[in-house]
Amino acid sequence: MLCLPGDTVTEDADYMRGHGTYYKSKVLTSSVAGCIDKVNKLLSVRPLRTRYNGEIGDIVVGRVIDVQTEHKRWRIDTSSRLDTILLLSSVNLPGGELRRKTVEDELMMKSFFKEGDLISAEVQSIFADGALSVHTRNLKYGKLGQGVLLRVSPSLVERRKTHFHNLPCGVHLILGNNGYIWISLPVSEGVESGGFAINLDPVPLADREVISRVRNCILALAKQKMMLHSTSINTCYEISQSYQVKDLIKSKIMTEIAQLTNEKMKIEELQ
Amino acid sequence: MAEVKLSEGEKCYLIHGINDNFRIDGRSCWDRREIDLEINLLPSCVGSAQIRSVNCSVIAGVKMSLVPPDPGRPGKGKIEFFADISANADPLFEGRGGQGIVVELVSFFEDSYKDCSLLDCLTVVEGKSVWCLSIDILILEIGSKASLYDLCSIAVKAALYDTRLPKVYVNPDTMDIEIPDDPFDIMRLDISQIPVFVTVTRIGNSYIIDPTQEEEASSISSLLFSVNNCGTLLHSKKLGLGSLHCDPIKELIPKISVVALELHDFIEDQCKSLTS
Amino acid sequence: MELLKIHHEHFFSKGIRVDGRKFNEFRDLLVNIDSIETADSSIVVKIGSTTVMCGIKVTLNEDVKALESVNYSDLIDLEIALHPLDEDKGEREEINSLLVKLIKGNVLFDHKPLICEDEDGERQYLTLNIELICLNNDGNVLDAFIIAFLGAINSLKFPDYKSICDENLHPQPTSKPSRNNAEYKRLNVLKFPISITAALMSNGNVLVDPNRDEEQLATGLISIVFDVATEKIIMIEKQGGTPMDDVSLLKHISFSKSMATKFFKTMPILQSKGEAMET
Amino acid sequence: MAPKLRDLIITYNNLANPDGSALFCQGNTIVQAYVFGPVDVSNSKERSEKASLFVTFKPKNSYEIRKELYENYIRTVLETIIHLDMHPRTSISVILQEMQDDGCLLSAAVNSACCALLDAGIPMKCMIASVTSCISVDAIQLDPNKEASQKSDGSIVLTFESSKNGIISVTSEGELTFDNIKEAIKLGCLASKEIYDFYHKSMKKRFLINS
Repeated sequence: MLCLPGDTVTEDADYMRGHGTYYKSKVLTSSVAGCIDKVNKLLSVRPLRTRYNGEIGDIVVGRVIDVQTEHKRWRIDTSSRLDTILLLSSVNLPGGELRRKTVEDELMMKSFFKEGDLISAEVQSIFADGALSVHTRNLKYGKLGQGVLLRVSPSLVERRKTHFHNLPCGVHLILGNNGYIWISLPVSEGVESGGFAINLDPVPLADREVISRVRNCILALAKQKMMLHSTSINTCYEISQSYQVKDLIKSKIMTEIAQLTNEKMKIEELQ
Repeated sequence: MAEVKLSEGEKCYLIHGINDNFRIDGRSCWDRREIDLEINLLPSCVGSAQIRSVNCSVIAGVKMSLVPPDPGRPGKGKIEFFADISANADPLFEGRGGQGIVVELVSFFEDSYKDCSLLDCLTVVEGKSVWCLSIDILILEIGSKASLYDLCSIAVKAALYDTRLPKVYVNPDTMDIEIPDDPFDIMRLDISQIPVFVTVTRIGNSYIIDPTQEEEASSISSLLFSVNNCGTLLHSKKLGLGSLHCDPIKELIPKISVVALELHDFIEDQCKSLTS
Repeated sequence: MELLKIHHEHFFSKGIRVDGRKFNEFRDLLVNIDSIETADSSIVVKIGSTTVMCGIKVTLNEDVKALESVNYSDLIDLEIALHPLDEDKGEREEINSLLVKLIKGNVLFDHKPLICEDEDGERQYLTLNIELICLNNDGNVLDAFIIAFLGAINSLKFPDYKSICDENLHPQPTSKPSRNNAEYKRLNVLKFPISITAALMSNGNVLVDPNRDEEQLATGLISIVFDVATEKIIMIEKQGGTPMDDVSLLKHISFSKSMATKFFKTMPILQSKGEAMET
Repeated sequence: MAPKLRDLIITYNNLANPDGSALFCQGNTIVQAYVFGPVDVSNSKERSEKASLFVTFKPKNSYEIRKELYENYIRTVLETIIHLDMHPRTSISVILQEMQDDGCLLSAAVNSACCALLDAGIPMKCMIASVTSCISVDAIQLDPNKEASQKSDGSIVLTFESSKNGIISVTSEGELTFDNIKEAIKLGCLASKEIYDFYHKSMKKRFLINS
């Protein structure tokens, strides 16, 4: 059901207040334009578009805005309301997990992550004002190498068990909860060194075509506000094969392949 | 426009791709993204056009007035350009940020239109009175700076196509000017000579057109050309700081003419189909 | 802030305000005219401890000559300053734009005496340089400014343009000619703006003439400017804050109207042509 | 006969860069609204307890004198309805670009701002609707075009909120009588309901397209 700000969500006092609602003289009222979401006793209103609302455990992709050596932290853009923080103490430095961080490391911060670098990370905690703090203390996380970044609305990426996918077509995909999506070639196991060294060898043209095709498919799905997960992206990828990669940015074809994907997925669900 | 800062990996991937003539979105170096053109949308202007491409949106509106001509150019009309980056397409533009682009854009338009044959058909009474067309360019949103020039030139040309000037009658005895009220007694402008702009951006070792924001962030610099409908270059300008070698530019020129002619045809076709 | 609020609400519950006033009561008003020798007209207005000053000087205006037609608003040059030590940029802009709208947007006086012709038949224009300065801001500056403006316009006398020209050429600030000279001109005031500002409090009370504390606690301000001669509303301004329903808004307007009329009658300086006050 | 507003057209999300955008047409008056935020803000503008709101009105010709008046009016209205306390230390910027003025520009700007905020998903207490009426000697006209408003003696802009239909802001020009205001409020009340309905309808359409 559609709600606009000021509309009553429910007068039943049993329900709990979720995102997008507030109490107006004890009546639960909507504060955004969106659909009512009910999870048990929790009522929230989900708008079509918002900035990223982080939760602990979310996987995000972000870009380093600046290095604040004096505060021993990096500021990261994750399309959240406030800039996200990555503390020096929340990263694994080359040389092992338990290494103590020294003054030299503080001075070297820029050589680990510098402005413009992309990283994948996990939300560790949320500050009182809503700012996120992330960590990269897992071999999965860290600096991202060659590839393509896409930005979509965070509401299109559902929270799932895994956000790292190796698609059958041969690309590696990180679906950040914050709507930042990273497409690259699969990284062979064991090479990840906390992600500080990146490979800058040219990527073969054939692989490029696959990456760009996946990119354009995701954009087509996002334009139609379809949820993004490995199934929908794979389905769309297959459907898109009847077109050339460069045709997939034409709005007519984008709509077409997204709709075909939608239909095909509905049929598969029924089976 | 927020300056996009790319990571080393992204930049490297992007530049290698362009060297292979395969860009991130699958285009080749000389492919343009879709352009959506609309004309005749502002009733308060005698001509208007809106153009939209990915992340970019520009509106051009034409207004007219009768003025005395410049003493040095008695038989030529006048065209004035005004540009505004509306709403600073991004908060970073707030205040003076966008001013630089606007000034550059307007001066390039002025230089390119200076000797346009269009000015000749704006004369009402030679030496006494000519039409002055004021063209307002309102930039609602910017994708990349380089493609902005191209799109603005298309918007302006389409708005001029859409422009209807009232027919003016001059009383031969008193030399008084009469403008009839009849809304159908109008004249259209001949826009064929009006130039379009083509910007080529150098990335790695190649030149591309219509760069995305990311591509522009990894470019060395851009070259801006205004080209008329014969494919002749009228005017050019270099944008950005990087230095470019002459030889490859010479090789570019025939290619630029071809791209420009395609744009000219595109505008003509679109405008015709929109009016019919 | 919280404590201040509790303190005030304690009084409100008894039907009075912290300074002992009723909700619909103005503070004491003090007016002092011609306190600045170098101005052609000046007035100091005190509402409680809010003190504002208005000075008017008439000068020759060369700039407007270039204009095709000269309007009322071209002959007014308005400058407004809240106390420099007490400058809140937002507040200043707001008051500034309201006063400009009121004074320039309405024809408050007949501006014909400001247009003269010299011997050669050429038109000469005079400009009113109006300076409104707030010396002490204890709330409700707008009402005080408007009273000061009206008072100053009312008591304004200026020589004809020739002596102004002379003065421009040979400035003689010390030898101010006596005011009884018959050659002095006056302006015919057409509209008599009186403003009533009230603060809306969170508990629903409406406080007329709020002081600074009350303004800060208020959840909204409403100002209504009446032309007391015709009893029409020249300007009604409520910017944001707690919404008012239509009934209470209308009630407040009619109340303010009677208030403004009453207010006007108690102040001869605003109605008369100023002569009565000079003695 | 119920007084009518001119035709309303709202296009949500017509631009890609901002967090929210809306193109609002009220007859031939067109305003483009952008919303950016809530985003991190520089220390000098930061407020620790709530979000800072910036409103910029961009008139078509840069020497427009009403710019500041409009910005003040719109900012105070929006400050009343946005839940600023939910996003401390951030900034929300609302930018309103006049595209075409055919009367009631201020009202259209307020309404377009409301639409863009809805689009951006910024939490608000309720919605707002602004209505302009102009008054001439014998008649009152709702939502006048430019010609009618120039001929009139005075005008009044009322902004209503949707929860109790209270009046958030009033501003007027020219001379009005008490009865004029009373009438304007009555008309405005009815018209504001029409506008809320329209917000609902247009939002519904937007949700249908996307689901």
